[in-house]
Amino acid sequence: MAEHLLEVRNLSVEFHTAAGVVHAVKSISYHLDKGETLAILGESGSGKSVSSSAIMNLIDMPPGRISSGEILLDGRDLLTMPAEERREVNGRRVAMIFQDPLSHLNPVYSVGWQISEAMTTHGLAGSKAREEALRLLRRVGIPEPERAMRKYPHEFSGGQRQRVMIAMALALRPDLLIADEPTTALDVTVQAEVLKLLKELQRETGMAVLIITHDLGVVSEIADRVVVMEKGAIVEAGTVREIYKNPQHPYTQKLIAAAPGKGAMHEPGARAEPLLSVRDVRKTYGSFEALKGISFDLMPGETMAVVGESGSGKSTLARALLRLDEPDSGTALWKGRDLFALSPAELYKLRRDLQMVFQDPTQSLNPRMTVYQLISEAWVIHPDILPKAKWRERVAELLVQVGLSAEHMSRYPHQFSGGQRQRIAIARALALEPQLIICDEAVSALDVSVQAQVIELLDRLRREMGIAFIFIAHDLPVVRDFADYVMVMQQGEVVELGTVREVFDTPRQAYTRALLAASLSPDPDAKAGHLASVPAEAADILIPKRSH
Amino acid sequence: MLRFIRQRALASLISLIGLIVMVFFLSRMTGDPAALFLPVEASAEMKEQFRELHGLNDPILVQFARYVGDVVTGDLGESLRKARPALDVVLEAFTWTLWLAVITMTLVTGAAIVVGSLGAFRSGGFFDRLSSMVSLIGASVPDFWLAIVAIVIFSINFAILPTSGTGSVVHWILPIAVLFVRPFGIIVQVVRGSMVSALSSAYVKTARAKGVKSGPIIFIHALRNAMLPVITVVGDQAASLLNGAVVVETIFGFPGVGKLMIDSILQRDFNVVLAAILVTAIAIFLMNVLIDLAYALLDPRIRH
Amino acid sequence: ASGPVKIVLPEEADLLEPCMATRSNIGRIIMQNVSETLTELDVREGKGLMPRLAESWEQKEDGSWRFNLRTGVKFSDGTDFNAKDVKYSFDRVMSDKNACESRRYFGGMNIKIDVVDDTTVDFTVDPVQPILPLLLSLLTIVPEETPMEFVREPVGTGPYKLTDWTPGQQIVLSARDDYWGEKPEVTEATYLFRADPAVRAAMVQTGEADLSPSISQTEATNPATDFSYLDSETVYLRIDHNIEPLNDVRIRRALNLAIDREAFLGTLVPDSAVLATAIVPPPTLGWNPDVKVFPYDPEQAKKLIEEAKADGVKVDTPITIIARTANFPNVTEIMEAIQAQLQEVGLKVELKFVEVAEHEVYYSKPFKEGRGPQLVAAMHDNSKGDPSFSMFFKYDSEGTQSGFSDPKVDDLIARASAAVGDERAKLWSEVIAYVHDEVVADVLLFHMVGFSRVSERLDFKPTMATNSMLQLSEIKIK
Amino acid sequence: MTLASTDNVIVAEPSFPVRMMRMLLADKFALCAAIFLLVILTIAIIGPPWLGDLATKQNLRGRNLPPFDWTRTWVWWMGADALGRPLFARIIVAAQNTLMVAAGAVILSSVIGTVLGLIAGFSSPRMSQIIMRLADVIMSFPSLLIAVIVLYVLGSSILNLMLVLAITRIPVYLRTTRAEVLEIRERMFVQAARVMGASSKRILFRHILPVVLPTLTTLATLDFAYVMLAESALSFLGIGIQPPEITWGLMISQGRQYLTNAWWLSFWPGLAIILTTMSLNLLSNWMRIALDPVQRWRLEMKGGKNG
Ligand SMILES: Nc1ncnc2c1ncn2[C@@H]1O[C@H](COP(=O)(O)OP(=O)(O)OP(=O)(O)O)[C@@H](O)[C@H]1O
Ligand SMILES: Nc1ncnc2c1ncn2[C@@H]1O[C@H](COP(=O)(O)OP(=O)(O)OP(=O)(O)O)[C@@H](O)[C@H]1O
Ligand SMILES: [Mg+2]
Ligand SMILES: [Mg+2]
Repeated sequence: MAEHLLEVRNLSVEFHTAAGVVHAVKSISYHLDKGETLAILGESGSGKSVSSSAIMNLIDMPPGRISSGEILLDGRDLLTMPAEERREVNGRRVAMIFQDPLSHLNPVYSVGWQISEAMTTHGLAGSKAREEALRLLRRVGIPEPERAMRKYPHEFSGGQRQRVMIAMALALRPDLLIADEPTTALDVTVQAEVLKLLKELQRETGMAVLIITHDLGVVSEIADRVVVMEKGAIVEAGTVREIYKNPQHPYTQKLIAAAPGKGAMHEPGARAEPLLSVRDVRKTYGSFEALKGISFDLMPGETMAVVGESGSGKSTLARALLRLDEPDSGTALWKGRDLFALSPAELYKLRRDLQMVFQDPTQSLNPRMTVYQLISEAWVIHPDILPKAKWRERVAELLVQVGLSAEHMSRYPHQFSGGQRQRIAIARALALEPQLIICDEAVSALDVSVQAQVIELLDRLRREMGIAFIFIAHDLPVVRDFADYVMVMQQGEVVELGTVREVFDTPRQAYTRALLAASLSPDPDAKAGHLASVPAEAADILIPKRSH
Repeated sequence: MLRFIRQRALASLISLIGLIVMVFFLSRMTGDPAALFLPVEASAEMKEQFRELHGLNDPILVQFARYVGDVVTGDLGESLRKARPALDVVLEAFTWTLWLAVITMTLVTGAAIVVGSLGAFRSGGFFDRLSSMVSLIGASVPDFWLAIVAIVIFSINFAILPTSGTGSVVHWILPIAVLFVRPFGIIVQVVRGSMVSALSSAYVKTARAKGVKSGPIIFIHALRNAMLPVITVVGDQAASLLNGAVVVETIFGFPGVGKLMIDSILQRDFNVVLAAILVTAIAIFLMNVLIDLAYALLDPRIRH
Repeated sequence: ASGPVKIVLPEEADLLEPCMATRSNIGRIIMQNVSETLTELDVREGKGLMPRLAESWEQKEDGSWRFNLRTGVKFSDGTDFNAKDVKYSFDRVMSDKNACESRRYFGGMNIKIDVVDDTTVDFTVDPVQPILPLLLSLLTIVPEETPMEFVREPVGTGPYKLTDWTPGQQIVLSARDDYWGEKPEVTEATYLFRADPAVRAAMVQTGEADLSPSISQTEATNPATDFSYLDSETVYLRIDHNIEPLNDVRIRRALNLAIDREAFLGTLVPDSAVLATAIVPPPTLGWNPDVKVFPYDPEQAKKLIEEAKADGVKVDTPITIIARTANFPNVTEIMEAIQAQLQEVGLKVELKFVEVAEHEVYYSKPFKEGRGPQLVAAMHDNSKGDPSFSMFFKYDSEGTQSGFSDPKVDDLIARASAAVGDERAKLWSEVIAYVHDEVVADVLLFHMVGFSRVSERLDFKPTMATNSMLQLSEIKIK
Repeated sequence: MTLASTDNVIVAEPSFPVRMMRMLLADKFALCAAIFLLVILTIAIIGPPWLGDLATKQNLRGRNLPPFDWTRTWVWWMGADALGRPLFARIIVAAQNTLMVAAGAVILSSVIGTVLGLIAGFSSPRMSQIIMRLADVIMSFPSLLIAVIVLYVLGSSILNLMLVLAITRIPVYLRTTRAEVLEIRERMFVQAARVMGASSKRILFRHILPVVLPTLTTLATLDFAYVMLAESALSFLGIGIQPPEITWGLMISQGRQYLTNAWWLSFWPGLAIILTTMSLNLLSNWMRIALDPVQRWRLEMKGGKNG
């Protein structure tokens, strides 16, 4: 009775860990029809990835185990299918694109080869496969596809890599495409491009799309129906409009309510003595100018958001301010002293005041340290902050502050989901009681409800403790809610700098306007014509990312 | 690329000079060749005259200056013992060693990759346990012991292989087999370890999602990524073979450079020792360049 | 029958230089095969000194020697052999342009050579040298055209010539058609080199070689192919008499009494080895049958040590045995056993193994200042039939390896060296007895035996000379 | 306001030693290896005073006694050597020297090599160049040749042997460590530590070293075998440890000539080397997993089932 293309019934997945069995997915059921797009929405760690990995047969067993359920594709259970037949399904009938295209592309083979392989694996002749790969690359909008065929993944920008992944997934025109957070790593303009492409392709081939995300904007942009997951279980299902307009489950309600970009904008007060005064900072890598003279002021307790496309120099600026990279020229006066001229000993003292939360929480936490060790390391390095006897207590406090619990202390980073890890990283930054925290895409990996709470946490810290923030982000609604000032960067230059209201309400530059237009609204009613209005020049800016 | 090789060559030249200086002085601290060349009953005058004949009476720095002068003009001196140019002696022996090393390492690498990869694919399985057991034992067996046992079994008991020598292809079988064992044991372990992590990487997931079969996943997707550490170890093992498989050469009567080097230092035939070190060091340098090329060939990220 | 043979040797010759033929790795290949000498010592049938390139010789009134040379002899390069070649060969050995090893046999003598005519040559030696004909069995004859420097391709008058030398692999000698003497059965000899004794033994067993002059005792198990032979090597501990407590004869005697020599025979040392009472093996001139081996008497040894101790000799000083690694088979085990036996009687004994070059430093003069009491384990080879090749070096005050100085010994050695005939034998016997019984110069242990494996298709019995030469003409093919 | 935790109930983790014990019990092979090594270690400590006399007492008439003669006391069960000394006792006595040389050389070379590698990977390019050239020199210097030369110059003793073997192995650790450091120091968590103001020392030893350590441990256990064999090869060439000192390597090389008629002379010490290396290897593989938080579940899962 193959009435649905895909039907998941009572699927349960568990993992065996030190602390016992983790029930990652608890008896979930949903279905998906031809040509339909289903979004699985849910906060970080709710089991979205695990459930879709089960469909692709990608769960590592052990430690994982599918403890119950069936996954029917056209009525046939994928879980009980013979191995050879099962393998034939992957790629041909069901294909997948992953969140992080760099690590999911094989670094040592050309992309042309990798796309062709999807076809040759399923019996296509080599030369035909290459022709087809070329066509696909052209189709997904990779410039100079002939040359691109011979290039390697590290030679592409993030957006381009994601397009390569998509081309690869679409190679055999699958009936079902699973996209696991396909745009989380991308900046808004590229995200808009990728989603647009997905929709077009879906229209062309009539495939069903299962998209996993925690971004309400993405959901409203692309999905027909939504499944909401929480703690491994499905708590609500329905059409996008139903869910958005009339959420039933308290969790869904909270999620919708947490969608950013709705609150009042900050109105910064009068500016007095700046905490940090940056003038004409320049940085070049070889002949490439990453920063072309950046200047701005930051007052205590103020938030400066830095937005701009990928590769525009945002992270480079952050690294220079923290002296992780030495800038070529310019000054950065911190309470009147030039950061770039400090000796190592002076810098050490200053480290307490100037902290950073990194873009990628997985990479920024030492995998061999427990949460307790990670957070308390701050006090090992700066022993005068807190006597050792109080560490445990304070770590617990910090964990609660960032929305984790004290028992998490003895766990290791890999035992947390991405969002949880970022909260640990924030707790670690807070441990030093700094005056300025630079957040480099610190909330991009978080789902909306957590994101809202983290933002609120940061906001509270700013109000209560007077911490200033440099807030690098590509999610404009978040910036709108949190920032006092917004700095828009493009190709190493500041193209626009002003208060939130100025930048959001009366953008002066075309580039800023393009950015704002590409930003997705969670409201399904607001989406009409959205993507169509993205200016062509903004969508096509695809600057190659730094190689590995 | 050329620039890179030139840089490497320069750096290696520095190492080489350091090596020569060190060996020159160290070896001369080990004793007087006259005492060894001449019988114990030889008179003091005879020894004196022998030293005079070979310039061993000059202050050591003078000897060194003369040596350096000769080396610069391409003359590595005469063998004290053999009355022929040291370089000829060494090159003759080195050719044998080179062949032995190349053939052995080719076989070892091929076999170790297959065994290690299969072990990694079903890590913890029966084949994995068996192969790591065998390779571990292989890595812990003394080679001279193995060599003699092999001769007893294959040459004496079964009489299917010659005991020793270099006459024909069959003569190479036992030495290669004995030399094979230890590097194989080590490289299998490295391949396995490297493959285990490569197989758990994200791009392997992608390949599985594409429906790629196990064979290509192991040998096409994971292996090439896992090869970098393997190549390093292969290089190390090859270097130690190029430096001479002394024990195996001794037992099988293989006229290689390892035995030559040890014999020469035992006889204080300094020129031969120095020439041998020079030749093997250059060979190892060239091999390292090859290894770097292999890196670049395998991993496009290194090419830039 | 006739045919080729393959011979496997422990080490390759570095060069095939005739004047180095007294070194065993070279001599085994070319001595009397390629390069011949004027005279030749027969050890196989005990016939003494035999003519080779010299047909006869006589000592003249003034003590000088006249040699009458064989005629019709050609070198392998086609030139004729005559008296000038003899003179040239000698001059070459004595030249300072090379480091010919055989020069050492002519040390301390002034030799003048006169070429009387093509077939007659006179040797005038100062002081008079009674054993000159024997010494000339060590002088290889090369043609006049040979350069002074070392050569790698020997030219000689022998029954064979070098036809192939692939360094590291093989050396081939082929029989000459124009040899002056009897044509040998072996038409061609291929020499192979293997360091490992087990491999050498295996090669003869599998037919890869026909003859291995030295294999290890443990391999020599097949009576049909394996032969032992007294190999003229004598193992002993050289005592350094200069350092207390070894300067006391009671202690030296105790050392000798403490060692159970018999126990080694058939265990660590081959059964057929002979307990030594002299530094030279039995067939040597003047070997003294009346000298008796020290009995194994640990009680007596202890008593002697007690006595010495009572006289204030520092018997507790640790004595070091210095031995050379791989000097002879089982050297480590034998030395360990000796160490244990000496400790048994209450001496403190340490054991130190050193490699050739370092061993030489301990063995030969000048000895190191500030050394402790030492016993140097060494092996001495004399297959030349006369003790003069040993006695001076080992026992004379001036001898390079002598551990003591005794005027009586010096005098006896000087007289014996100058004497001839029975007088000579008597004097050597006297030296041997005095050194052994009165001086207790050293701890003599064994005259060693070697083992060889000979393929059953050959008829060949190794002799005492096999260590230093291997005459292909002595090998018969069944 | 606190955030909703998405986590399942967390069980308190047991203390470190208890956890290690449990993980050890979970891996039967590693457990056997650990027990074996413990026995060897005990033997190495008490062996020489306990059986020293028995192991050196010769009996030339009982030489090469075959093994498995159950009628005699246990020290004779492995047979006797060429001087009639009980092999079992000798193996036990030799354990001390063997382990001392092997462990000494491995520890020395790994510590020096790792430290130099850390410095080379983390300090200025010039320093790094100097260290790497030094490593090249040692590397292209045939190790047996260094051994021969150094042993001549210094004389052959246990300590010198240890030193020589250590010198020849330094480059291996140096290169491995440096390569890894170069990679790891670019990782985000290292940057994060720098932002916190961590000193280079702390970064090297607290953040980088633990990541390199498993690789080095594996290397070191393989080297353990290498060193024992190299020592044995030196004995074969006549320049290693000299009697009356004994090591397993020396025993093998002494027994070599009796291979055809008394195999047990070199078999037992060979077996001892193999078993020791294998145990070390099994244990290091186990440790690699046990100390890696990401991999640990493999052991804990089994432990859970058993316990
Ligand atoms: N290998 C594993 N071992 C233990 N627990 C695991 C493992 N993989 C996943 N989990 C647990 O399963 C749960 C669901 O994980 P999943 O990756 O599906 O989350 P997600 O919804 O995709 O989150 P995110 O948005 O952060 O990617 C999490 O609580 C996680 O801790
Ligand atoms: N170490 C480096 N060597 C060479 N180029 C670099 C290096 N680091 C950064 N770049 C280049 O500098 C530019 C700015 O990089 P940066 O990481 O600051 O971008 P970003 O604005 O943070 O982008 P994203 O949003 O993707 O994080 C990019 O083009 C990048 O390729
Ligand atoms: Mg996920
Ligand atoms: Mg960035």
